[in-house]
Amino acid sequence: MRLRGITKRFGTLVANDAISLELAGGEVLALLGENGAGKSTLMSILFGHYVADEGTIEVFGRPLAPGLPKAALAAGIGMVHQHFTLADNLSVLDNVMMGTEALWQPFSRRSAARVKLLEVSQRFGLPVQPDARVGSLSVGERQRVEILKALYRGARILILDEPSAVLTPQESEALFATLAQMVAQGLTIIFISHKLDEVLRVSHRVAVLRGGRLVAEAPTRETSASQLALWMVGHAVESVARSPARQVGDAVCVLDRVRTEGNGHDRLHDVSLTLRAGEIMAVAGVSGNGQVALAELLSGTRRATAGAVKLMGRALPATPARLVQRGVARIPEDRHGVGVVGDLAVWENAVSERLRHPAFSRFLWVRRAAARAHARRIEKAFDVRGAGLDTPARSLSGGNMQKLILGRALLAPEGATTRRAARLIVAHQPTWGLDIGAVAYVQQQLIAARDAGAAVLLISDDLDEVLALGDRVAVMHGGRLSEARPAASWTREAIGLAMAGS
Amino acid sequence: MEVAEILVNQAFWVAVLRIATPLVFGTLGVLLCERAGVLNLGIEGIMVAGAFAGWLAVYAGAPLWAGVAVAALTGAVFGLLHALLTVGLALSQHVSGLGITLLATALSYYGYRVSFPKVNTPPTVTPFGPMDWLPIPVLGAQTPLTLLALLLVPLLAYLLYRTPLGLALRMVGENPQAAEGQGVSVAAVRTGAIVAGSALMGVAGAFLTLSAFNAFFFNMVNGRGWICVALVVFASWRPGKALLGALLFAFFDALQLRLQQSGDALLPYQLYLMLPYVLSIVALVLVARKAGYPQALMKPYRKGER
Amino acid sequence: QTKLKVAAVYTVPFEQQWVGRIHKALKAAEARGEIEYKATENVANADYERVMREYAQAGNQLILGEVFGVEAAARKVAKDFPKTAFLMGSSLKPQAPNFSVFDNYIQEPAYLSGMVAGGMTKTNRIGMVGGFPIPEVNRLMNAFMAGARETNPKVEFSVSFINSWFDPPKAKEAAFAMIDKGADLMYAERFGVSDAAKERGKLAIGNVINTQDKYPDTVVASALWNFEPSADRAIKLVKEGKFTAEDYGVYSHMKHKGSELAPLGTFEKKVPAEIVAKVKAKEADILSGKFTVKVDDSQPKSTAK
Amino acid sequence: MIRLERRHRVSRSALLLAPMGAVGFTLLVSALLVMWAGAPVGRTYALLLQGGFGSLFAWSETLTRATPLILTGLAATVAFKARLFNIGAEGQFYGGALAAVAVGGMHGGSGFSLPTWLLFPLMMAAAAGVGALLLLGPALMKNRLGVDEVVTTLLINFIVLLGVSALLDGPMKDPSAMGWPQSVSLRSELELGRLIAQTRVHTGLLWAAVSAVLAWMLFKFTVIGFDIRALGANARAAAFAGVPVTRTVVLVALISGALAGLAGAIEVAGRTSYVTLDMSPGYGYSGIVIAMLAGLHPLGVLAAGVFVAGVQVGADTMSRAIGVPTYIADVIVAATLVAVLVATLLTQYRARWK
Ligand SMILES: Nc1ncnc2c1ncn2[C@@H]1O[C@H](COP(=O)(O)OP(=O)(O)OP(=O)(O)O)[C@@H](O)[C@H]1O
Ligand SMILES: Nc1ncnc2c1ncn2[C@@H]1O[C@H](COP(=O)(O)OP(=O)(O)OP(=O)(O)O)[C@@H](O)[C@H]1O
Ligand SMILES: [Mg+2]
Ligand SMILES: [Mg+2]
Repeated sequence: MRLRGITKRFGTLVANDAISLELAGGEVLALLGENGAGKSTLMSILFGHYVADEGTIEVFGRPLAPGLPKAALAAGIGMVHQHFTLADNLSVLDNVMMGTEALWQPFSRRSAARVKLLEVSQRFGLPVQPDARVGSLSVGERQRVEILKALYRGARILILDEPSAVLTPQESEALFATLAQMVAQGLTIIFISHKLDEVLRVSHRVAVLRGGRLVAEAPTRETSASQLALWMVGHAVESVARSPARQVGDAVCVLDRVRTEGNGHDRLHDVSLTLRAGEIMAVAGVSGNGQVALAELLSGTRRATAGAVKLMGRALPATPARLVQRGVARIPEDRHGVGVVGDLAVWENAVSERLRHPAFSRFLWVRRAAARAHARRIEKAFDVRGAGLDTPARSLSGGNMQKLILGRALLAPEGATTRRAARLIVAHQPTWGLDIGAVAYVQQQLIAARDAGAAVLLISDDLDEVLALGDRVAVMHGGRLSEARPAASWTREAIGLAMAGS
Repeated sequence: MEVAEILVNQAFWVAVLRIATPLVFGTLGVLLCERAGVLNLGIEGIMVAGAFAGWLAVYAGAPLWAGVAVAALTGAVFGLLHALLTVGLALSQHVSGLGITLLATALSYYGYRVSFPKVNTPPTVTPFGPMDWLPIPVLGAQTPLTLLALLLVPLLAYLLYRTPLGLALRMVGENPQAAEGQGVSVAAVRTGAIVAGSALMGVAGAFLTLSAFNAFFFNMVNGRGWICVALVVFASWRPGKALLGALLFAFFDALQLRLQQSGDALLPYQLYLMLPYVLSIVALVLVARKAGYPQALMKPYRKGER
Repeated sequence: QTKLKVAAVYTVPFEQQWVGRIHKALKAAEARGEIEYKATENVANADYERVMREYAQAGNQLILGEVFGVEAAARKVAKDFPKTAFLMGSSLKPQAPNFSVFDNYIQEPAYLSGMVAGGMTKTNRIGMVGGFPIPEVNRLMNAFMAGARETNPKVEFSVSFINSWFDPPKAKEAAFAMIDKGADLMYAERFGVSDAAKERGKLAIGNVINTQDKYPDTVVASALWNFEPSADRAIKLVKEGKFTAEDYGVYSHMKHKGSELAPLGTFEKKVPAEIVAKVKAKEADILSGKFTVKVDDSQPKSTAK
Repeated sequence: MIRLERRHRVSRSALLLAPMGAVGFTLLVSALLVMWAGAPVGRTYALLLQGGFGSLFAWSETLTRATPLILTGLAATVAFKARLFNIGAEGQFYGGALAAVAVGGMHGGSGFSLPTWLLFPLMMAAAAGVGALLLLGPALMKNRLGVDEVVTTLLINFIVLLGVSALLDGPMKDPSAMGWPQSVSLRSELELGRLIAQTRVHTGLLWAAVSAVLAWMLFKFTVIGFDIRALGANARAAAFAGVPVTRTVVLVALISGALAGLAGAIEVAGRTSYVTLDMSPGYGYSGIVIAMLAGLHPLGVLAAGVFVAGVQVGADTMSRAIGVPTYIADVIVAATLVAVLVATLLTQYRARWK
């Protein structure tokens, strides 16, 4: 496959700038780059979701018609999107079969398709239940379905956009084994990731994008993590050094045998937990084991059905607004869907949590000047870049959006008493999908907040992060929380086993 | 008891099925559109247009079935317009729908008046007759269009659940990105679904002028289209339940007509007329929790935008 | 001699029976070359006053219409255009100097048609389907019922309303419901009722218009409204400059040929002679003033179980 | 296939030209219809403009028509902003009209005998209250039980209209109307004054304008307005940020329903002085159209309301002047609506054919 001079502009923004790239059969190419470097855009062009403004694509020597996923599929390209594209209400088989038969065929060969699906899933070691409703699957299972969708169609070139971002170490391991198997069977793989160690382990060749431009391309053997990082960011990055908690204070938040209602994967069973001032408590686990319930409980968007939650000695307030008032800073997992209201302006999002604070409104009348000034302070203090105060928050890149959310949660309004500074920080996957520069920034902020005396609950699927930041670590599985132990007493293997439930 | 007396009367059930027929067509039409992710509030107007065009064709000498085809075609044309606006241009589905209702209604009335400026009583045609040859009790008293409506239910269910096209249709209503990613053109499938659904709405209208009655009147659709929009939700977007819902509504309508005429009816007659609407809402409340909305309903899909 | 400029403002389409009769009378005058006639149909309540003013401003000398529901506004327009003659369907009194009123006072033939109906029903059960229970409908229904009782004291009535002027399929369903319960003669206030009767081989009585040509074996008799006497009188008076505010109600009476029982036509032979004789006698009494049909505008109620 | 791409800068001239082009396009299409009826096409447009905006009388009629349209347009705007799809403004309109009469008209025998200064606000409040209550049910059913509000509000329109019909036949019937189903009249002191003598424009227009400005201020300057916009744009994110979801939904329902109810009361107090079954030519439904034409901007609703009213009045007058069936007016209004929406869309997006 050969890309020549691909350029794509979104208005004034050049997302891809004359990118040329070649791909040999049977290799794994890793595509690296910061958030917004243009990786997804490039792949979307390849797959026909976008039409490039300039440039051509050739697959197996033949030009690929632009803008037609159908043509890409026919040419043997399969794509697993960063955000899954599955229909929750349909079955696994439906999702996989969709589009594989001629639309006007008067019947559907479902049993044949089921046989084929099971056969493919066996060949690549990706077990699925064809009749399960996709909405009832865990994230890892969904990804399996996504990959199977491509394999089922006999894809020769598979594009994986950040496939490991949502997986456990074990699942990632399994994924990489699958990838190896695919390569062995002659498939070509393009693989997008922020995780340098993965890239180094799995790929044959690396291509690095920065600001829409292809800045480097090299066989993986000849590079190193630091080299790749340098290419990605354009300057050296220091990784966050582990700094142990200085001074652990009183319990800020105590959960006592808490249960929540929820559907299957997403509920708490008798969770007990103590969060102390000046300490980061990290919760590891495979996504879908109750972390969402825990995060939502402490964010005020879900109620406990049994047990007690105490915040600074008093019962946990029931609404997000009152939680914020009592000094809880919350960073949600899904920044686009929950963290910000994309259609509203950046400044409005910056004060959305505290709009009823007297600093920002009087008698329900918004004090625009004060609110905007605060937003500007967040912008400065947290280095939110890329959009003015009045642009819709939607237009922020992921990293900048996260910084905005962080700033909103952590920066107390001017003139507020210290009582209002964050006492408890609930951070759910705060670095998910961010590039290493942004990851480091977010992590530093969490550590700084801890050192300033906040209790931090960090819920993350990323084991490295858990081990790097957590003073104490607990593992969630099946809605239950293991005992919290000091980070030093855990090994990676032990955590991995606990995550798997044994 | 009086109600019991009504229920054992075969003629009552004949009426139920007859009243239900246009609702079945209309509800299936809405169902097709909504399964593909597009609300079609144009139904009220499309039914008017179908009623007019189908009748006009027969009046001009076409055979009855050709009239039905013309009604379907008319519905399809307005469906195409709705598709152009909501799928092609991703306009608000509410407004486009209401706009089409207004446009289709006004065009039909205008067309009628230009064609028949002088009439005092609307001219009539010979409508479909009952299927006397059919030795099935209640069904035999209906016209072939009712049979068609009943046959459409399993047909549509088969289409939706057993064919590639049906799968694609459901998929674009659930997750258009996924459909696009599998090489299915969301725009084409949605357009097709809207056009086909609107054609059914056209036939629903034609039933009024070619079967239930034999002439075209202003305002004769009288809100039946809106009922269909409600019935689809009640039916949780399933063809079988759509039939059930239509029958249930017709049941209450036929029942109120019978209760109203009785001498000991103490209540104002309007309360009887309300009965089907009130019970529809009650039914909705009862089924709402289980209703499986097509996830992408009313969400315009613009290719390549996030 | 110049033609008189006449305009009409109708709240419903020309097909509505009521409006249809007015329209027909004015069309006839136009055909005779007496007037120049313009009309707007289906005028919304909110637009009614504007349309009246537009017509008045455009120099129409006589304006007709029906101002039920817009009385106050219409009367204001009449005040603002004192030189224009207004003849409006209304339940209220005329307003000097230029606002005359009319209504469909055709209870007399309705009564007579009821007498025929009473003689024709075998089951002694008559079904009546109406649009809305407005006075214009109620008074005819009540007269009809009184007439039927005269020839058949045992007769019972089912009454229902469909809350719409134009939903023949629904009217038909309502009629079917009555036939199912044993009615064998339908009072066809709305389109659709005669169709139901025809399909089931039952009988029907027409109202306001004559539809026997369409249902030769179904429609026994009809109470016809003739608007010509009213229209012609108004036209004449305006032409002569003598138009004043008066109540045209009487010009819908049989005496003025404003209404009539339509010829029995295809049922000439089928209606029992004894009934025909009774009807003839009653008709004579009405014309001679010996008998007056009571005007009862209250909503008719079912009497049948 | 058409592809839309977001334009990055919207030029002012495009904003102006596009709707004009759309209107032109509509008229071209309508011309074919006019020709079909055998009328001279040439005069059609001049007459339309003249009928809607060409004289003091035309303006007065347009503004009279616009008054309820602006209010129902605002009702739709407020609700749609919060993604509460209120299709029930028609029913709320009648509910409000009826409530106004119940308070301000039924005083003859049994009702309220209060001084005007007290009765007038009471009348308006009752109308707003009834409208609000009519939407509260569907909003709560949506919020609590997940019942689709499009459907419930639509169905409630039928129920309300039948209810109004029953009341006009029964307890609220005006005995002096000789049996015609219309309500008793408002006390004459409660009627709104004329803005221009000898015309129908009444002070309700000011109510509508003030409501639009208030709605605009609500959205732009208040916490509630923020809550509503956030809720409409992304309900989950809004809830996370602490927007009181149920309370906001309830508030939106109350405001939207109240505006529609007020429209009914103002139409009664300003134009008819009593309720009839046919007093609204679909004001409730037109409100949705107007809200969308205005891009859900409260001040835009003012302009859109006047525009739609003008086209309705003008097209109606035109149809009479050139003698084509009056239904042409609705055709033109519908076609204009569609064309204008397409045009404004195209100012923000560029259509590419491929
Ligand atoms: N449809 C679009 N409209 C406008 N801008 C877009 C669009 N899609 C992407 N962009 C912008 O183009 C740039 C490249 O985006 P892209 O999604 O390709 O980045 P990425 O490298 O995949 O980042 P990430 O690691 O966050 O997934 C970003 O600045 C993004 O905001
Ligand atoms: N459709 C499927 N196809 C293949 N394997 C499946 C499917 N559904 C579930 N599984 C597997 O069955 C096992 C149990 O699944 P289940 O969903 O109950 O647990 P889970 O996904 O680990 O989530 P949780 O424990 O949080 O409820 C898992 O190993 C899962 O991967
Ligand atoms: Mg990406
Ligand atoms: Mg799971």
